[in-house]
Amino acid sequence: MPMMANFSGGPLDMVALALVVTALAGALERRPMIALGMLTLQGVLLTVAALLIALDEGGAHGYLAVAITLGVKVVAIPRVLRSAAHEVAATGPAQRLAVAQRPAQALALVVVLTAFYVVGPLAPAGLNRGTQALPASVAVMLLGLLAMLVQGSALAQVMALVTMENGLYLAALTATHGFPLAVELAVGVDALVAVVVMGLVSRQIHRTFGPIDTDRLRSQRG
Amino acid sequence: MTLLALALLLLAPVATAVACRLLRSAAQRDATNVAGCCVTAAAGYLLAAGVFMGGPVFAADGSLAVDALSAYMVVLVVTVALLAGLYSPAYLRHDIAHEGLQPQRTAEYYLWYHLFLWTMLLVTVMNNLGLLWAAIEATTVVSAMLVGFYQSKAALEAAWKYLMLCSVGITIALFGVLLTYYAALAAGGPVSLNWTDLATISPQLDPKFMRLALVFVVIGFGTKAGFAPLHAWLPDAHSQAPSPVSAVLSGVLLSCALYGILRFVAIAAPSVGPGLPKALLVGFGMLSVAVAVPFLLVQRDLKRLLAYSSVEHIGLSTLAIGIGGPLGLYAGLLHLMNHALVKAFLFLLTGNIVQRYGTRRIAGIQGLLTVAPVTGTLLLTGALAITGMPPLSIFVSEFGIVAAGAAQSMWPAVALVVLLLAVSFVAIIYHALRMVLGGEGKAQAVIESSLLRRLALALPLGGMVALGLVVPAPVTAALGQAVAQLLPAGVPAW
Amino acid sequence: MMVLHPPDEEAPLELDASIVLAPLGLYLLGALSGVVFPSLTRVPYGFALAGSLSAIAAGLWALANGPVRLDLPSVAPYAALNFRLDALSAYFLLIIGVLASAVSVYSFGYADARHYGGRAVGTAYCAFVGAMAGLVLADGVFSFLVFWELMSLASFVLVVHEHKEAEVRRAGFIYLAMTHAGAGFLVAGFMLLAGASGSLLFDGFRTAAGDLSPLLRDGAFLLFLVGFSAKAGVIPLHVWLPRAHPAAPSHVSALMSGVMIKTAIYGLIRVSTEFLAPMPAWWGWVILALGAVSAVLGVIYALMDHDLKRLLAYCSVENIGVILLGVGASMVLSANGARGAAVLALSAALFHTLNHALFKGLLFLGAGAVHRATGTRDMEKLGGLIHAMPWTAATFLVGSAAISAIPPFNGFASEWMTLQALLQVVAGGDGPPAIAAGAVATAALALTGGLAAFCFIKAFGVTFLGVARSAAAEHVREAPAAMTAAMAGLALACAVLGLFPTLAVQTTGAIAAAALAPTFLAATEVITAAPVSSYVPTGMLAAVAAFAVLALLVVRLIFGPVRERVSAPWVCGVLLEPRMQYSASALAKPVRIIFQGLLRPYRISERRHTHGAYFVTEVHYEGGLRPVYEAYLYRPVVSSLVRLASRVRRVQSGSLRLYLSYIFATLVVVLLLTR
Amino acid sequence: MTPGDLLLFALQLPLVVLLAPALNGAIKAWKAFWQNRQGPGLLQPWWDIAKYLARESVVSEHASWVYRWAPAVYLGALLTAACLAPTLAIFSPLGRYGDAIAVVGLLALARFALALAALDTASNFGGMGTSRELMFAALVEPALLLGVFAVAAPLGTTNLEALAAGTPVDMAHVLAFGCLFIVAIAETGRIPVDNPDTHLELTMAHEGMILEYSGRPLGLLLLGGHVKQLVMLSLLAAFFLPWGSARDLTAPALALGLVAYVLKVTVLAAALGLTESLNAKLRVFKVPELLGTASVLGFLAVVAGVTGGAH
Repeated sequence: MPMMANFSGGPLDMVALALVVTALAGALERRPMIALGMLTLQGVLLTVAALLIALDEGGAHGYLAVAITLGVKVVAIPRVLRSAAHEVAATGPAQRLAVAQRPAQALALVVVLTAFYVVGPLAPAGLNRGTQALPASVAVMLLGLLAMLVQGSALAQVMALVTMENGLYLAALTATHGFPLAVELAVGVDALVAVVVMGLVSRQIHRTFGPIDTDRLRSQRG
Repeated sequence: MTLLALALLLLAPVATAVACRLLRSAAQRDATNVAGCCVTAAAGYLLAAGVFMGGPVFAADGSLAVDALSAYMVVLVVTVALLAGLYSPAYLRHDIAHEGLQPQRTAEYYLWYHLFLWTMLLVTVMNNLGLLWAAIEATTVVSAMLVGFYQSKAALEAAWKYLMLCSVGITIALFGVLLTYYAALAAGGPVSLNWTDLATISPQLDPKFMRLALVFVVIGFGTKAGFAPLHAWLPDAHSQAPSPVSAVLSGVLLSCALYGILRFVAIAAPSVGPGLPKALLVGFGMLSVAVAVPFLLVQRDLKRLLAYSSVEHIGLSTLAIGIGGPLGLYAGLLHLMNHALVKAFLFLLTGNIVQRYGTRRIAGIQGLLTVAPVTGTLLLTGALAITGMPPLSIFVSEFGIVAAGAAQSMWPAVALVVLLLAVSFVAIIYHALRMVLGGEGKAQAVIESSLLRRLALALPLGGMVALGLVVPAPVTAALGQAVAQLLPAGVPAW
Repeated sequence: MMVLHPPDEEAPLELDASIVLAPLGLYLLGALSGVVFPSLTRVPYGFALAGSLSAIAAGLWALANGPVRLDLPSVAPYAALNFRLDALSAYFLLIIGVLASAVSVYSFGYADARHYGGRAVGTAYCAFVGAMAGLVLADGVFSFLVFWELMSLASFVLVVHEHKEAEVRRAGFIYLAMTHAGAGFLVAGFMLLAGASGSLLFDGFRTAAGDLSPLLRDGAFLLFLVGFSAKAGVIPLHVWLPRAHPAAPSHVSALMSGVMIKTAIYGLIRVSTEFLAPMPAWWGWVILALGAVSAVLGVIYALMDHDLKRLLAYCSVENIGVILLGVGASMVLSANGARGAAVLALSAALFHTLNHALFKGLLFLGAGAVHRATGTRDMEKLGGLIHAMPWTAATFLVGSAAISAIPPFNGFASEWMTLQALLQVVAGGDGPPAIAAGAVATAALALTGGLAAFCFIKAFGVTFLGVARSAAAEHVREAPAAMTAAMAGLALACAVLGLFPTLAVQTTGAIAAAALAPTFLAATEVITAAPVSSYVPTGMLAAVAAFAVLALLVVRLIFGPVRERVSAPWVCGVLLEPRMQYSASALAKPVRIIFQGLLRPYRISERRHTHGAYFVTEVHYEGGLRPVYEAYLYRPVVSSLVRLASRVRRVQSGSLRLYLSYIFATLVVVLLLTR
Repeated sequence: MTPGDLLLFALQLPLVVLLAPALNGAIKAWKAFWQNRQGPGLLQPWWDIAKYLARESVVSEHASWVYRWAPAVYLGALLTAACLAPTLAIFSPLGRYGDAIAVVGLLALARFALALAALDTASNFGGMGTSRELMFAALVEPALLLGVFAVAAPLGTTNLEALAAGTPVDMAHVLAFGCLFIVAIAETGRIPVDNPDTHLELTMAHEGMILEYSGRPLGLLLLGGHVKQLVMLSLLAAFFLPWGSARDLTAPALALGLVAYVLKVTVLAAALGLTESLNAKLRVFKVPELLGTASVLGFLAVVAGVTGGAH
């Protein structure tokens, strides 16, 4: 079986790096509409990555993956979150981050650099398309985790979670042969359902508690 | 026949869920729920019987695989779901009558309840590790709706934390799945991610990947299984969910996540050697038991008490599986069943108590033995059962766990576990006696005594007594098969 | 790797072995009958009586015919109920059977519908006795632990029977907590043996006994010692005992004090002589020290208490101490090679175990009769009961004399043997420290004897003699025939064993010889090993009786018949008021003053004045002892545990961010650790 | 019983019954001598007892059979003890039926009976006396047994004949004698522990117990008390002054034994009388210190005895 190690990593690597940039921009964004835009952009980038791979590999599997990515990441998830984002944007000032903006940005950079520094050399040659895809996906995942930690509002946390998943999605896409289609589909549908449910709950929280930092929900202790 | 049962097992919950959502009359929904639970359970038992007698079953092109371990889990899931399903109608009726629950919301409840059941069954029968992962993620999403069912502030808060923490955990696990996939690619095997396929090439998997994969999966699924210190969502979710849902969450959902870990361990162990899985499982097991104890000792909320006890017991099972050997695996798996029955019993009983007293505060529940002699006796029995007193079932499995530790000369672990069990006994009994004994208690409401509700309590009670007296030969045989699947080749089962 | 024992299908069920099942089955039936027919309050006791009689039969049979074993079908592949009835088991089974027979008869009168008639009592009673019988028969770790816990559980249910009183609830909780903590130590000890021997059965332990490393044996011994001490009520692990025994109904107290705490002695002997042999001398010294402390402090606390049942409970602590003195002496002696004397010592301990079961059972039954008749256990409200309750009084007197080691009753016989054993410890002591330790143990036993006599003179004298101190004790009726019959039977047994101690000592000697010195085939050989010290109770009794009668006759012959006039007693010329009598606390006061450093007595007296300083209208007085162990041992441990738990609880602060960081931190830490 | 035992029995029983009151008279005489005054005659205790035995007895209306039977049990137990203790020979008529510990047990039996009888009357003096007497008794017990063990442990037996046949010429015996002499003072209720001659409420112990008794039972109790005193002195004599005691049942040996025995108990009585004269009665709560001293002496004696025996 011909290994795909010599697949020209150029365009895919570009896409991966662009994904990191969007994640970096979205992770610490306090304005919900802009954050949502960044999230949609991530979806588009993932679709592009899937398309690149499909073009390269040929076969129905790749195009189906493109369709799934497009449907879930670009259309469905942003759509589900849009109304919630509007609602949040309409009520009062945005939640502050748990850490001040500048240190948070510095932290985010450190996270990205660490991911590239640690995972880059480990990137499994021959199992992965593009040299930067795996470090990039780890970086995006860690950025999502960071966002989860520093963001206060429920909606932002949902988006952080989606960012995390996007990172992993990239890694799955770029794996040689791709993930089995059923798995990709299930992961995609799962993500969608999760976002639907989380969107529901986050709106409930927004309605019940107002614009609140979810860290302040501390009625259940001990 | 077995395949038919499998198909029915996966269809019946969905059908019930949809039917309950569509039906207009509350009484019809109740009946449909009970019927659905019974059919699902029957299908589950049939499937299990087929597997135990006829060997593993594959379906849908090998993407569904049911071996003895899966079948065992199926039995646990359908049993606890059946009990909670039988209990639910009367429970909800009480909430409608006394707590202002809108009658049409039971449609929602049953919808999510049966979907929840369905996702758990998917976890147990999925062959593909990716799909297994997706099923576990799905259980979170679906059950979050049940956790937040009451829509109170506290319930929303609990549901939110549940969703967030478990989603983060499960995302971490997905990374582990990915790494496993890489390892499978590197080994050049057929890259289906089916554990049945991976098992054949597991010794060739690159240990470098598998070590990382195992860590990510154990921590990721461990969040869902309630390993300390990843368990923070658990007491909130268990205490805020309706009591029948708590029973399912505690009784089997945690075990399903542990099942996922087991599947990974079975694949990773031949590659990375027994040391790492053992260290991880024993470590998280001990830590879970240890962390739960202080919360048992100082606790004000009855349902949180039970929730922390679940952390403790899932920790015990994990510890036993980590200790390994035929005895450890057997006892650990047996403990899953014993805990499922006893904890389901306790949560359902707590449903009675909470509805009767209108509070979950332990201090607010007094003189149960005087107010309601039967409930009081049952609570005391349950408390003694969950703390491992003979002749009730948990004693048998806890004895096995400790003996397994001794057999491997893991003295510090044995000593620590015995100490922690003793302290948790004292803690739980202290709280139980405060509620049960005394004569000055006063109940707020009378609860409807329905036959199904009583049946849902009587069945696990009978189960825990019977299993304490003798583990039936079929169960031992089934567990033997399951153990054999988990044991590395060459180690005799007994 | 542990060898697991799947059910052995080849071994046929021996006919002989079913004898083990008879008592257990009858007790089980009794327990079930209590559940199924709650209105027939006496039926469980009928089953219990039948079970106990069959236990006696089984015990006697096994003593005559040698050991039998029985394995029931397994519970799980690694767990089964294994029984073995050997001489030691049979002896304890006999003790259980004898006392439980008497108590069951007693219960026909005691547990009627008005008193303790509930469903729980009869059921738990049968389960309790059955668990004790099963325990001494158990031949594997699983069986042992099952019956051990069942025994605790059933007795707990009985202890909290009157749970509407806060004190009873507290007693129940402390009892269950302590006994379970003790069980934890036993589990640890057994697991240590299991790991080392590769078996969960006692047979495996026996086989492996010689191969264990000394360190492991020492560790296991200490674990077992703590575990069994908690059950036996050895100071300072005794705090549950004086609470739980009075709280339980009296027929249960009799069994708890009479036999339940002895199961710990059984366990200690079984484990240390069979599984952990050879025993180093220091084990014996440790046990001697524990025994001496328990004996002396136990009896001092007993003397201080005025609750009749609590007094008896504390006295059980004392007697456990006396038994342990024998056990400890036997270990010291056998380690020193004085096997004959070691056999004597262990034989003394076993004999005292039986004796204590008889007289403590008797005394608790008597206390139950008093409580039932008067409604109080407070001795300060009793007095003069001997006139209305002659049978209860007479039997209680026998019990008091026996427990005070007054010849010719059985208590003296076993104490005599224990002293002989201690004499051998002193005589064989190598070096002044050992001699001094032996002398201290002797002094402790002697002091205990003196104080025990004081204690029971107080108990009997204040309760039964003199005049009633309150209305409750004035109009009382003798207990029903079933109760008095049971008490009379036990009193008779105390007298018979006192007069013919060889009846028991032959058996205890053989058991002790088998356990300690298999080469000593006959007990007689043992006795001739030392210069003969003799005590012939029949001769003593004959002499005392003959001299007493002779004196009376001679005096009558010389000075004519007795002339007697009844009159009020002399109390300095005023009429006697019941309150003038010496109270129980006044009687014990000298001892309280001597030991006040330990007992920490307190006294709050308050005078209320209404018309100036010289007109006292009311005096409020309250006195008692400060609980030393609670204050300096238990409370610090418990409170620091709770403090620690409260501190740990802060990790669950409710903060989502914190929780997320737990996950993150765990991931990082585990990744670092597994690199 | 062998004929030899019977012969000894026939000698010893009358001897102790007759000698015991006389010995009390002797102590009083010694006391009078030390105090330089004229005391009552040697036989005065005899006349006192006879007087009581002849008189009517007044019984408390609250008393039960315990009160009525106690004097007989008391006397019976002490007479038995007296027949166990070696007197004029190193062996005794009942020697094969009991040892030193049995003697201790019989003393306990006597005390037990008397204490209960004292509580039976409902009189508060009975309680007071019982309380004090039993406290003393409890503290005496360790000293008594340690004293006995000091003599017995080197021999490995508590057989009285073996103990009486020893050669008491070492440090252990000196210490043990000190111990048992204090014990004897306490057991016989003498100054400085108790005062046998007073009925003052604040000080009496033994006298408080028998205060309610009168007439014949009192006579029996008095006789019993004297016998107990003799038993204690006989034991002291047997353990520490074995010289002259008969070692077989021949007439000359017995005659010599008798003389030696009377001499020995008289000397011991003189010591008791001297102690009584030289000391004041201790406060009740100083007595434990004295008895503690006895225990310490006994303890040292045991250690000295066994280590000495080993050399």
